[in-house]
Amino acid sequence: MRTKKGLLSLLVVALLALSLVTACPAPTTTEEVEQLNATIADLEAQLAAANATIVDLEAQLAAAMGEPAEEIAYGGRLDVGFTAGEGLETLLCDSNWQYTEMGCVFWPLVYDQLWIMGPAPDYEVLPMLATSWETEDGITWTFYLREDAVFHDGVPVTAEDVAFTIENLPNADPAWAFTDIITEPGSVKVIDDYTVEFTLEQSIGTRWPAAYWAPILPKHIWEPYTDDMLSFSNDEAIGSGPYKLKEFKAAQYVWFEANEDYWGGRPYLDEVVFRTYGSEDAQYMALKSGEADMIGYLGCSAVAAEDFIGLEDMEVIVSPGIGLQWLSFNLYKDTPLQDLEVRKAIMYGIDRDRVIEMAFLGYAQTADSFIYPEVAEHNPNLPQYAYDVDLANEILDNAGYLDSDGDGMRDDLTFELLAPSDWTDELKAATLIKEQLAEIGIDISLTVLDLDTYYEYIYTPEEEEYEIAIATEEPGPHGEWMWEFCRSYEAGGEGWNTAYWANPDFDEALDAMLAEVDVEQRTAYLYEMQMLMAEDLPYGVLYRPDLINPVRTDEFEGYVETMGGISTWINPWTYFELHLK
Amino acid sequence: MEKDEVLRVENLKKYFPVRKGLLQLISSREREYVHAVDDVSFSVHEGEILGFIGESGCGKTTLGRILLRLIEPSSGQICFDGIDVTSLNRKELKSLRRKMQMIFQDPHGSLNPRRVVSEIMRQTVQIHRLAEGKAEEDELIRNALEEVELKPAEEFWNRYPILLSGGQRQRVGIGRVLILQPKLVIADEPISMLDVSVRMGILELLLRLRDRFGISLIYISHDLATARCVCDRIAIMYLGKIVEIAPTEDIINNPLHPYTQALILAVPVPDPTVKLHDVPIKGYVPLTPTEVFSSCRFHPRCPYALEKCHQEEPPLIKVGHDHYVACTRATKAN
Amino acid sequence: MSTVRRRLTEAWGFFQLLLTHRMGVLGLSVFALFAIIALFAPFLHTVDPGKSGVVENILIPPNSQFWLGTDDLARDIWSQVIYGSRISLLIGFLATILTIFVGSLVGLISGFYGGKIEEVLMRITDFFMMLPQLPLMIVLAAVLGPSIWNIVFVVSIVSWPFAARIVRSQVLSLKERAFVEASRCIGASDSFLIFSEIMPNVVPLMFAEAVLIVTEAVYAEAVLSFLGLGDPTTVSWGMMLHFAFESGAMVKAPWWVVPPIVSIVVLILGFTFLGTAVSDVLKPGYKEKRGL
Amino acid sequence: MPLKGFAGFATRKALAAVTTIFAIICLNFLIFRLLPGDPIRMMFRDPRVSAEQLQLMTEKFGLDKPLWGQFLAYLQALFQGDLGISFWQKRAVLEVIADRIPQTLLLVVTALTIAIILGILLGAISGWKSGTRLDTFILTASLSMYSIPAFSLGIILMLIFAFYLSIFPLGGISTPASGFTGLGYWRDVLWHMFLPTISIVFWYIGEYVLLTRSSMLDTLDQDYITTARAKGLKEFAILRNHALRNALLPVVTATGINLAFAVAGIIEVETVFSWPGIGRLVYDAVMKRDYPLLQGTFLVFAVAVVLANLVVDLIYGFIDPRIKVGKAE
Amino acid sequence: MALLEVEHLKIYYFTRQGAVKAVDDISFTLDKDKTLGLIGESGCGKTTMVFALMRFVAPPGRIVAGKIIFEGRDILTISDKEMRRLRGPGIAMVFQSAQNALNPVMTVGKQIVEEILEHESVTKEEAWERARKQLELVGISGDRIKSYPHEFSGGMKQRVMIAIATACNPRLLILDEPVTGLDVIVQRQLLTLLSDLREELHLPIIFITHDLAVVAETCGEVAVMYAGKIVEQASTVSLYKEPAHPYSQALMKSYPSIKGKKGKLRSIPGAPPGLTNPPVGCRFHPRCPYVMDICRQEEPIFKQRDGRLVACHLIK
Repeated sequence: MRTKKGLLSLLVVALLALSLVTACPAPTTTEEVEQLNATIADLEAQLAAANATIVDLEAQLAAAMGEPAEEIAYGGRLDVGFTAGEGLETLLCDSNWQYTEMGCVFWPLVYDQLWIMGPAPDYEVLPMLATSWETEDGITWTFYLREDAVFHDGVPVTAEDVAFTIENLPNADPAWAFTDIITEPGSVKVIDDYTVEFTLEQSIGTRWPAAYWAPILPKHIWEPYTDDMLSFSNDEAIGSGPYKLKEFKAAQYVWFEANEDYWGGRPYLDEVVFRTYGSEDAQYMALKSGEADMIGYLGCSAVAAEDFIGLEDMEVIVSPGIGLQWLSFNLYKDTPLQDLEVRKAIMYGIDRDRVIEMAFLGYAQTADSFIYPEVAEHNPNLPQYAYDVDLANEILDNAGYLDSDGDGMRDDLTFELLAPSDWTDELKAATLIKEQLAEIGIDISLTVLDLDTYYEYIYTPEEEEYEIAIATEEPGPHGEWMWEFCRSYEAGGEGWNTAYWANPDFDEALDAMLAEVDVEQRTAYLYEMQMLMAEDLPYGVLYRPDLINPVRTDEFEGYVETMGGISTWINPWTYFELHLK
Repeated sequence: MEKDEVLRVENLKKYFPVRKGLLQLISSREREYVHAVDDVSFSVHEGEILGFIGESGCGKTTLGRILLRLIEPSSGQICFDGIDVTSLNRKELKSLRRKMQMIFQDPHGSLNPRRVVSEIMRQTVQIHRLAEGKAEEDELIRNALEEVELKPAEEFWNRYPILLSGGQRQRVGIGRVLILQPKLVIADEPISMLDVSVRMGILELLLRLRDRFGISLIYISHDLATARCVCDRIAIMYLGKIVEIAPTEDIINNPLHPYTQALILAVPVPDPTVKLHDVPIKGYVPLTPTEVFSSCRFHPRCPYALEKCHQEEPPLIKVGHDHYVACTRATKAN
Repeated sequence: MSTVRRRLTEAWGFFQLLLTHRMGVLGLSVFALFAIIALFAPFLHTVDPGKSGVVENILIPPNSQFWLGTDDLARDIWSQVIYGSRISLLIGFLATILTIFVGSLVGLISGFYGGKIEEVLMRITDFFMMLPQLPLMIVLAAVLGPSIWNIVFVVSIVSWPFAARIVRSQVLSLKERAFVEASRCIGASDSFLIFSEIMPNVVPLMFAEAVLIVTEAVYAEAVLSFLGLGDPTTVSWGMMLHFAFESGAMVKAPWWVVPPIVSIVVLILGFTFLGTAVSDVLKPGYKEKRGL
Repeated sequence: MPLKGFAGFATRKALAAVTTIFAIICLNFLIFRLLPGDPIRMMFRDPRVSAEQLQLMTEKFGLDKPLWGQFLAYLQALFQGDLGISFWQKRAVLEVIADRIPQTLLLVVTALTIAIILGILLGAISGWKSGTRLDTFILTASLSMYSIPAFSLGIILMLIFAFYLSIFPLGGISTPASGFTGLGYWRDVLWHMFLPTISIVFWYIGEYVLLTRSSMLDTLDQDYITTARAKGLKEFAILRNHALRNALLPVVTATGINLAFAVAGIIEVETVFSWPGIGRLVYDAVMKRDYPLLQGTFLVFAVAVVLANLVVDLIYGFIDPRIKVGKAE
Repeated sequence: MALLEVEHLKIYYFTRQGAVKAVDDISFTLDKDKTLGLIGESGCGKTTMVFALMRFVAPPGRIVAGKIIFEGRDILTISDKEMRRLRGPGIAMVFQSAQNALNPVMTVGKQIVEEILEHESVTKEEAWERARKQLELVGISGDRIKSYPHEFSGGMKQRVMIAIATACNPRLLILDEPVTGLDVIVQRQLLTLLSDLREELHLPIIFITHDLAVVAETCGEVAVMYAGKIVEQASTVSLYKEPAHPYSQALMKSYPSIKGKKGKLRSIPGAPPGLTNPPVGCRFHPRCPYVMDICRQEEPIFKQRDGRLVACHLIK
């Protein structure tokens, strides 16, 4: 917790002190003078402290909002390409905001959050609509709001809006139901116009405050739709964010303009346009021709990357990915997969470097945990399962899985590898894995399903509809939820635990970690959890594909890079920082 | 049934419902029917050739098909060789069809174009299990072919119908019937689609078969001139009804019904010296006789129509030896 | 002369007749070409089309080793095109068999029996005929999941009504032909009439229809795969296009896109030519007009 | 009184259309009940969604009722114009579709009009001049067009004209965020329409050429053409008044049936060119596995085809005097 | 001068199996105000023959040799345009199948009018008036001028066809089996109409039929065709009274009559020959009861006897 008081109270104190200094009549006695001097010193100290805070906060805000520095020019229009499948269809506050590529980039431009996750490398917690917040137990949270924030229609942002949003947005669409903002009914309290307090169902012990990634909606507009937030078409998308919606054409484009009245100062760019293209190719052509300046969210494919390298006025930004891919082993189904040795052999038998080379042309990194290596909580001592055919064979031989009929495949080690038909990269990887595992005598048959059936199968391991599945998620730096994949059914896991893994030690560590406030202790728990998972291998984490962002540099500079590239759900910063050359 | 009667038909009726749309079914209560065959009675004697003559749409073809139950009658009795044809089940029908057979009008159509002559004939043999073993079958087929003067049989054995002339095809058609040794054959316009020069050959063949095997024939035609050549008796049909029935020469020389008279007048004569007579009757045969008749169905075209003709439908009455007419103006004979 | 031999002679005659039609010759050549390719795929300088290559070979243009270049997993496009013809022909023929079977049965029965049976069957046929085909295929493929068997099923579902219609109208006119009545008159059973008397006369027409259904099936496989409803584990032309379209390497690697498109087009065109030729040849008076 | 003539014909056709639509509705309902898995689970793929929320949604979508009850509810909803709620867009399916209809109509009506007119014209010429080089050329060209799947055609055109030559845009219906209004906007739309329209036209034209040509050939064999010749009429008069008028009758009939088939081209072309119409919506619905939307688009397409067929039938009934006066159909 | 002279006309259909000699060296003449009946069985080439008169022979058929001189001009050599102008006012024709010979989507009136407008410079109103008169001429009420063909019965349609054919007052009318397939009474009515028309319009007519009786009733002269050739041409009366060619004789004998005594039937054995490889010599010789050696080798030429032309070796 950074400050206990609101920025506002600090400012008030500082101003009061200044006025006292300037407005006071001349001192008459030494005593008085001394007294006054003492007071002044005291006040000056306070002022200095306040100023420091202000400077600090301003610097943060400047960093956050792109506070105009004098040499930076305003203007320009940024055209961002998306493929049509990623396009935003409506402005309803539904899961499309959260889950579609364009949607989760769209709303952070239009709506403010209470606080925002800063850019790489620290992914700091930065104040946004809230200048400060406090909590004692991780359950009750008090947020102090800034007073100069105004919605695009001129109505000030108040605690009422925040309370309204926190109370109602999770009901709008179940997709918004984050564990960190599930509140007890009636537990959201408006203390005053700029203070709001809410009580969560569960404590949050992370270094991340509550209510991450929730767009604050204007109550005066949304209130009539409280019963069903999805019934509001939200055509004008009134928020308090740095950009205003200028025009929205479903499945075609979203057109933003700079919010001149933004509390943090207007963004550098005049306009941002998210535009959709019918295919990847069309998108690349648009980028080459200058019709688009960058590609939103997914960047370009590895095979296309080299086309952009060395082009005039173009730069290819390669960032570590935000997505992880792993194998999920169904431990419920009675197969040799229940044997740890087999899982280990599989991991040793997969040449991840080759998969990375082949399927991603080298644009990926091996991974060993649900936590990224650059994040502090990552355990650096996990077993690595480096590609070793001999070892894999040895393990299997020792475990008694032999090839009795001499067909090159070991008896009983025939598995179905599940992949959804829409995931091209994963399919490529699966193809390669199948080839590689054949080398160690494991016969993999690739089963391709449509996405729904795939999810249906992997999320119900006890139905025994799958054996191995290739899976992927984007945990993000704020990725506690990822561990739900490991929580045993006995401990209320269900659903997420696609491996049907049950490890009481793990469950214990997980619960302890979630409740822990102390950063070091938390990390210790996380180290333990990672080790448990890596040793028991319910999931074999494979690799993490890079994000390749070809961008145009003829007009703009200042692309902000985080894990997952220059424009993702954790990274709206490019839109805040980018400016004319 | 009289002793030498092969077939006796009584009050035979066939009404075809008029197809209508859903809405019309809802909106009109009464269904309309085409009275294709309307209360027809007659009998055929052993070895007799009975002609049914009438214009297209008079019901003569329907009548022929009803007799064989190719079309189900609406009502009436058909008594053939002592059995009631109308009540036969599927299996019994098969044995009926062994004794009663049909010769078709269109020699091009009545033979399956995808089968050769011997196959077509063999079908009959096999369906009725007339022979045991292929040799016996072949023998039967050969005999039948030669009987219909397709000699030598081998020459025709493997020919597709398309390679036969019209007359030869019709002979195959007859041969196929002959193999069954039927008692009654219905010949439906057997020569109307043949060349003039071969027509008589077919008629000769029919006559010979009658003479040789005692087969009775029902000869259906629109042509009185050819009917005259083969028929013992002729029935004239008009709109589903027999209007006159009598021995052939009686019909030709002493037609009593105005329609019969008109028909005879209308037949062209191959003699340029004969002066043309225009037929006295007017109008056309209505295309679909759907109304229920409560008058003589010929009266709208009849040059002699009386008041009475409008009011009641005349019954078929006996006017002479074996001569029956359905006309108000005819006088009953004893 | 046995029946079989006679049928063969007939078929030979028909084949020769087709050879008098320019489109027939073209169509037959295309068919022969693809049939040979599909049959002898392993001997045509191919490697396992599903097997990945080495990194250096990713998306390389046509050369002496990879005649049509490689795709994004360094797989040989030539081999994929060659093996893809197997899938296309397989789907084509299976769908055709299923379609013709169902369509003919419905057509024969409804045409032969008429009345209520016909009414009901034809209503169903009309109904299926009026269903928008691609959306129906999409819906069914989405519901049934990605698999070539489902494509076969889906193509048959939308194609059989056309076969049924054609067969029925043919049966209706055949039924009027006296030989059917003559046969019935002799005492033939219904099944005998349908299958031994009428059906042989419908066969040539079914053949014409069948040829066109092959094109439908090839087309359907291509479109459904392109739309992402195909089976990615199968090497087919449609899947090749799908992957190329999805990968964004289409412009960069035209050798990945052009061969499957050309194959699809040539195969469909060939069969369309063949179909046109067959129906031309079957038209009454063809021989006369051509002076044959 | 039974209706006679055209009115009766029209009523019959309309009734048949209504029956067909009802059958489509039933089919539509049933197909989607064949789906594996729980539709609600599919809608909220996120396993974090709680069981209570799922239950709530199940009730909201009426999936807790027995099949028969669901069907009745479905019918009832349909009558109120409610096609359900899109899993993906969370909006009424009807609304989602309605948003896309104008764009599709714009594209399809334009393309089909051009294709039909050109197709009939070329087909008529081809049939009339049958056996000549012109005929061979038209026939071969149209068979070739007809054989290229619409999406391939689209891709090819796009590669050539948008990628390599950059004459036409890379897709979409208008330049994004152009701010064009009025005439400028429509010019922009026309420019964007060009390639998709051409793709559809190319694809359909073959169909109509073939249809018209074969119908023309059949017609030219008819005795009344000989009669017309025997009357000493000019060839063009025979072509126009006798051959074409009769040849068009089967073409009109086929047009109706073809529409069911025509939908395919729309989906493919809209997908390739990212045209924001119903075809593209179908693709997206497939990609997103948005079953209510897929169901809705299917229904809309099917009903559109049935209605178009009805219109075609009525036009047919109107131009064919044999039906107009109530004789044999 | 003869109205129509056909000289050594040969029309062959060229097929892979060889040329089908549908019309093989036929000559005949027709004078003004005469009716010629052309009798022959199916496939004897009579329809090909008349199609040639309209210059309707289409590939693979070809007029190999001969002339067709109509009003002094060989219509095989005139331009297409002239030929077109000749059809209708010059030579008109009624086809066999009235069922399909009328355009189903055009009113019968229009079908008459368009012909009149094509050939004569009259106003539309006049043309419609003429059309109405034409219909009445053939015994159809003028009110039905706006009716469509399907609203007429077969006989009526044939009447309409006659109305169309006579609309431009043709100088020669060709009737190709105009009454075949019609019911006897309708047939009779049509024949009556035709003979009335003939008397009224003084139309030269070529009447093609397979029906001996119909020719007997309508034509002044008859030509008998057999296998692509005319075997006998004579006045109707003389031919019927005493047919000279064995084929004519056999034909007469095989035709049953309703008048007079019921005679014995006599059929001609065998079937008409195919035209690809017709019998060498006299084409009738395989069926001829009087066949001689010469008949099998030499083709008989036309010989005149008692004002008739006969092609038979029996005729000396």
